Amino acid sequence: MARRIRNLVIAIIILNIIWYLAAIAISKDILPNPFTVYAIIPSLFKENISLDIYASVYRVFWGLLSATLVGVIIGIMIVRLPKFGRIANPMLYFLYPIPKISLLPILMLFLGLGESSKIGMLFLANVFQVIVSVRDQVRQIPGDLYSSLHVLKASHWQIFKYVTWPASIAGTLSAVRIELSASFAILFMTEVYGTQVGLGYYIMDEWSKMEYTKMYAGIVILSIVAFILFIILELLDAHCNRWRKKDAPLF
Amino acid sequence: MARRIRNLVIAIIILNIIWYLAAIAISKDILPNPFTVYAIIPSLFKENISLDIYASVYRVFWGLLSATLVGVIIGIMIVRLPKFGRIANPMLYFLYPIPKISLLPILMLFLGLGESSKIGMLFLANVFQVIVSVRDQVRQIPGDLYSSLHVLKASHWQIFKYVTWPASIAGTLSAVRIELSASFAILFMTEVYGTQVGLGYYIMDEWSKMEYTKMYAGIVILSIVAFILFIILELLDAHCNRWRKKDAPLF
Amino acid sequence: AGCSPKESKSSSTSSSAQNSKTTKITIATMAAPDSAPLYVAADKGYFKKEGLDVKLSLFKDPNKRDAATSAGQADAAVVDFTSFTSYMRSKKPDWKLITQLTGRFGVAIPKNSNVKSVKDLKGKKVANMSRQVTSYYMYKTLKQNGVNPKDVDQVNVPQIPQRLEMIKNNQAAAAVLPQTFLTIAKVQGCKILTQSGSDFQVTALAAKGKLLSDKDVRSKFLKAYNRAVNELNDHPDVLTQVMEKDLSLPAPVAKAAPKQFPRYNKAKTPSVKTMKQVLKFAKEEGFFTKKVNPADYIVPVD
Amino acid sequence: MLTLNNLSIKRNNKLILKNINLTIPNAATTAIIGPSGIGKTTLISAICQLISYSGDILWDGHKLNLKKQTIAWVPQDFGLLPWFDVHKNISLGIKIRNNDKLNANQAELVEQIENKLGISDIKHKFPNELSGGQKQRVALAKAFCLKPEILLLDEPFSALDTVVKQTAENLLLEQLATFQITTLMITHSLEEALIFGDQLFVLSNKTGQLRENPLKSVNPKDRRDNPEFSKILADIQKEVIDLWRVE
Amino acid sequence: MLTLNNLSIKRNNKLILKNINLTIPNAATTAIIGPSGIGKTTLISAICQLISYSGDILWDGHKLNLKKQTIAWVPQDFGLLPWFDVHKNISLGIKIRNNDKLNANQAELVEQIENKLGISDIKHKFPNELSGGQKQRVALAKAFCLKPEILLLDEPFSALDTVVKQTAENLLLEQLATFQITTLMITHSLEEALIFGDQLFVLSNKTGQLRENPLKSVNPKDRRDNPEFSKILADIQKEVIDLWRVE
Ligand SMILES: Nc1ncnc2c1ncn2[C@@H]1O[C@H](COP(=O)(O)OP(=O)(O)OP(=O)(O)O)[C@@H](O)[C@H]1O
Ligand SMILES: Nc1ncnc2c1ncn2[C@@H]1O[C@H](COP(=O)(O)OP(=O)(O)OP(=O)(O)O)[C@@H](O)[C@H]1O
Ligand SMILES: [Mg+2]
Ligand SMILES: [Mg+2]
Repeated sequence: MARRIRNLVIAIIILNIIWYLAAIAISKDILPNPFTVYAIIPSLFKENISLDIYASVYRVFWGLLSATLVGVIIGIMIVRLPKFGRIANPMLYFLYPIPKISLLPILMLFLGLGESSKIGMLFLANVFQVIVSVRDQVRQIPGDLYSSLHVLKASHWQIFKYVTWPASIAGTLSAVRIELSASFAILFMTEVYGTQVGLGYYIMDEWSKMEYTKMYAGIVILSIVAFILFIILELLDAHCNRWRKKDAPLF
Repeated sequence: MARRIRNLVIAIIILNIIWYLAAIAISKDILPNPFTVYAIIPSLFKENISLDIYASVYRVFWGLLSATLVGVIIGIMIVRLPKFGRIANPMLYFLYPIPKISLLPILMLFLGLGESSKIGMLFLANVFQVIVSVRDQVRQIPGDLYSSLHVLKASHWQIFKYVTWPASIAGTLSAVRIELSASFAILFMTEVYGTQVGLGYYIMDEWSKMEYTKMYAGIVILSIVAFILFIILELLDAHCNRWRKKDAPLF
Repeated sequence: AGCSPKESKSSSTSSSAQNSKTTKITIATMAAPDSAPLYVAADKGYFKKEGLDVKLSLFKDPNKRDAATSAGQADAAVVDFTSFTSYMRSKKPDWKLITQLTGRFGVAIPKNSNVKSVKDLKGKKVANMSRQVTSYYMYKTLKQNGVNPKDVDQVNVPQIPQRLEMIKNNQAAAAVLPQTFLTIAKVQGCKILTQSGSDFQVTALAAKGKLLSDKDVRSKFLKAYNRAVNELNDHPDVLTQVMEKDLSLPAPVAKAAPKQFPRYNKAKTPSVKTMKQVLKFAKEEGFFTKKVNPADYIVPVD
Repeated sequence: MLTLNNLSIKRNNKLILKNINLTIPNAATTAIIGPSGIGKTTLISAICQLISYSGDILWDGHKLNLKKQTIAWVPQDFGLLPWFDVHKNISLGIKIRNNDKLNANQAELVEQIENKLGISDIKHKFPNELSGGQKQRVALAKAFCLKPEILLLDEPFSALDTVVKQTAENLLLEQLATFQITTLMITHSLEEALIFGDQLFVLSNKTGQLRENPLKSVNPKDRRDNPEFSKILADIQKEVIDLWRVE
Repeated sequence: MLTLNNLSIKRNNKLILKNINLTIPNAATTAIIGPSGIGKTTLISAICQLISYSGDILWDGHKLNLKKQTIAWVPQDFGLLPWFDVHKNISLGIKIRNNDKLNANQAELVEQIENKLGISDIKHKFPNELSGGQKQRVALAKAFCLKPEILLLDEPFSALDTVVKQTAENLLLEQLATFQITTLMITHSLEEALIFGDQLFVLSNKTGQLRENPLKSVNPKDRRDNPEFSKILADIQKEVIDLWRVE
């Protein structure tokens, strides 16, 4: 534990040194130095940035949860039900690259401008990626692991519960980690309309005002929020994968 | 082969039926029916959309290639060099969620408005995701697989070549697949400045002209281009993972 | 990367005369009629004749334009007074407005709307984009009609086509749009509630560096600009062409443009008075509260 | 009664086994011996319906139905699920056949068998923390707990030391004596084959021959001490060596 | 000469082996026997420097250095890399010690050993297409090709049938006779232990005792036919059974 905190501190110091040096080298508004940025953060909390944090985390949570649920189910089905998979795979490959942002008009038509269209966009933007990730992960499960269940004629549900799920949980969590960060990027597309709260809105707003110091303050807060969510995912991962002897340190 | 083509045809038919029904149900400009869209595609080629395809594929190729190279190396280093990993992991978790689009001013400062800043943005937006994917994949490699090389005191390079790389190639290709699609989404952020060619530009441009039929024609072309790239990746995957008995059908 | 894609679809660059005496200027333009004279001047070689090497870079999104200007990638930019407040945040005025441009704005409403006048917008939902020219336009129009802007529910929808979609689908009672889209709105069966006249000019060209400090360069530049304005005013078909090819605006818009923009204004000092009003608006809205003297940010055209 | 009729099996388009005919009487044990790579494991995989085959696999004259007949299978590589600890791995079989539940009797049975096989103090370890022999015992425990109708053992004692092997062998004999289990046992040890097998199925050159065990009438427990044991063992050893060497 | 001095090994904070002292003379073979789960594989892992330990592992008085001494190791689970075919797996060891190259002599050696172990016609198969015994033979081939100074064998013949086992045993004996190989061999078969071991290291209760092989002076090939063989085997069997049963 102590070592972890030490590593974390070292990492933060290194990051700040790099940032500081870059800021000095560039010496333009577009990259303020870290101390100016940190100095401004308390004032953001007075301006109620906690509301923005809440709004964004709320949207990301529901968008990601729905995308993960649907993505995991379809991803597993593609591999485990080969007949379904053979048709679903090419469909997936056609639908996956469609730029989801261009579906915004349709999404707004059905879901309006409020929370639901934002969560809907997060869902749309993430669900295919989760499907592909989970599918790729489940494809890697060695067939032998299923044998002992086949012999006992386990049901589809039992096979899922005892083999597919535990074998792919690490990959699923990896997919969620990746989506988590992508989701924050998507906030920048969805929090620019119909809302005035959210970290994405805040950062874009300060950007368009060219208030770079505040913009970076917003980014720092976003990073910290995401960092906390990552740590939660890591702990979940460590718990679910106790059986694996991990070489890789969390930090 | 024949079966694959049959499955592909079925998938395309299903997709078109869904699209057609949705278009009828909505019956608005924002979702034209597939046949109007297909009818217009030949005219796009007269308007030289092949140039747009070339430009976008070019950008995605270099952006993805550089992100994959750097991402794979760092991702593997984090796991295989635990001292490095312990510091790099928390740094990664802070840097990863930073919305890369907000670094656009800095990117433009160094790389200008042309191709390099576009490729640079694709690199920035993908590299962290590749790192995380590859890291997660390499973490899952059972430690036992390394033992026989440790006993022979294989060099770091040999361990990479004979174990880490073959064991993580499937995961790396999965990451590339996911990035490939994400990259097309990023084109929508980068092809809106300093260029008038590219599929992202084309689709956004038609959107802003409210030429929805042309916009969807652009999306169809994008999907087909991406589909071809996906198939290439699948073939590569199938080749690299011959040793694995695959249950999952390509299609 | 020897085979990087070539921008061969349309030439947004005036063929650069690589003469050492030429002054290089990069201008960030927006896909709006305001930028048309710049393209004419570039296409017809007016800038070149003045010894200026002008490169025009088209932006579809004001944020990207601002990123480019902050990064020092542009010496001039097509802006509006409202968004120019962002350029006024730096300590000393490095960006100044050197000439007014020509643009028009209006409010569109659905075909069967029961909104008959601006007053009727009270309590209704209006699709607009905050802190852009359209939001100031709406503010001013509402005030002129005796409506408190706070009484109108303005929702932020940055994508202009999306605003139009919203009134078409009855998701909003009205949409505030720049002129090009007013034409589309009409083509698509919507009605125009109100529209700005030639007295409402809030777009301008912001400049820094040589274009700003070197009076000689500036007057050459404006001379080329004025020639282009003449050309546009004399040849309506040139406007149609520029609209469609360079600014990538929809064909119906381009066709209707000569009627909507019968006269482009020659280079003209941006109005300090209007700027003051915009600053007041910005203060009320709370997005720009710094005390500044507008005159410090405007260079007279002489 | 398990009957293999004209069973032929291909793997990767290569014919491994050809026209196998074999009848395994109820509640009896058939030992399968054969050179490495001949297709013993393949034969068992076919019975488990894990690979495709031509010909018939019948149980009492009907096509073998895994839903109705409980098969317990101890694979050569133990087949443990790495994410479950020893205890969960052992009880998994019962749970699957019993709607994911484990009743009190079954729980006790699991405990008992764990005790007998000396794995009760590694109950909470994961498979990758076990020694080779421990894994094998876990696999055996899993099979014994199931009280199967058909028991398929693929070299079940190969990783055990003399003492533990004796215990495990005795436990198996006990199970076989108590319950009506139709057993197929692959082994490389001719000694084991003679002790457990009521009959011997000798595989060579893609096909197999059935032999009676000359010691069939002797109680398995007493076979090793039978005065004729060494001679019979030596005979059969010589025979198979000649048979297999030709290939 | 390989010397283990006061070797103690913990796994998961549990002491597995305590104060092991053992000297393995050059070019001789030590057979290790012990009950399942006692720590035989753990001991070998420590020599391979794969797990941490306290105490010393010395080669000719210096700390064992894997860079200088070539160790060939046949793990209990064969340790093949699944993405390389049999041939590549076998030559991998040589390549690693030889800058990723395989010269003509070495290539021939690989072929020879493949032939002798009967795996030349599965050369291009991947490990997951092999039978258990085939995998074990591939692992043995890999070790033999390396011409190591130290050879560590973890139950190397457990998955082989009578005939193949004889071939493999003979090949091992040949190797041991031709080259100066210091060998540690874990086995559950006391017979094998007596045939290969110049000395026997009997593990029980976390520690070990060294015995001379009474047949040491007899040529290994002739030991099995030695008139005293059965008696010695029976004696040692009784002894270890008593020793291990107590635990
Ligand atoms: N998954 C597979 N794919 C293709 N061929 C296989 C596969 N598994 C085994 N084989 C081949 O089938 C043949 C029979 O293998 P099998 O595992 O049945 O042998 P076995 O009799 O059990 O041998 P052993 O005693 O060595 O375990 C072998 O030649 C082997 O190479
Ligand atoms: N990776 C591991 N982590 C924790 N404990 C382990 C691990 N591997 C083995 N053990 C434990 O260490 C002890 C010794 O195991 P080891 O594999 O050395 O036994 P062994 O003597 O080789 O037995 P066998 O003859 O069954 O292979 C066992 O009790 C085992 O449970
Ligand atoms: Mg087998
Ligand atoms: Mg062991």
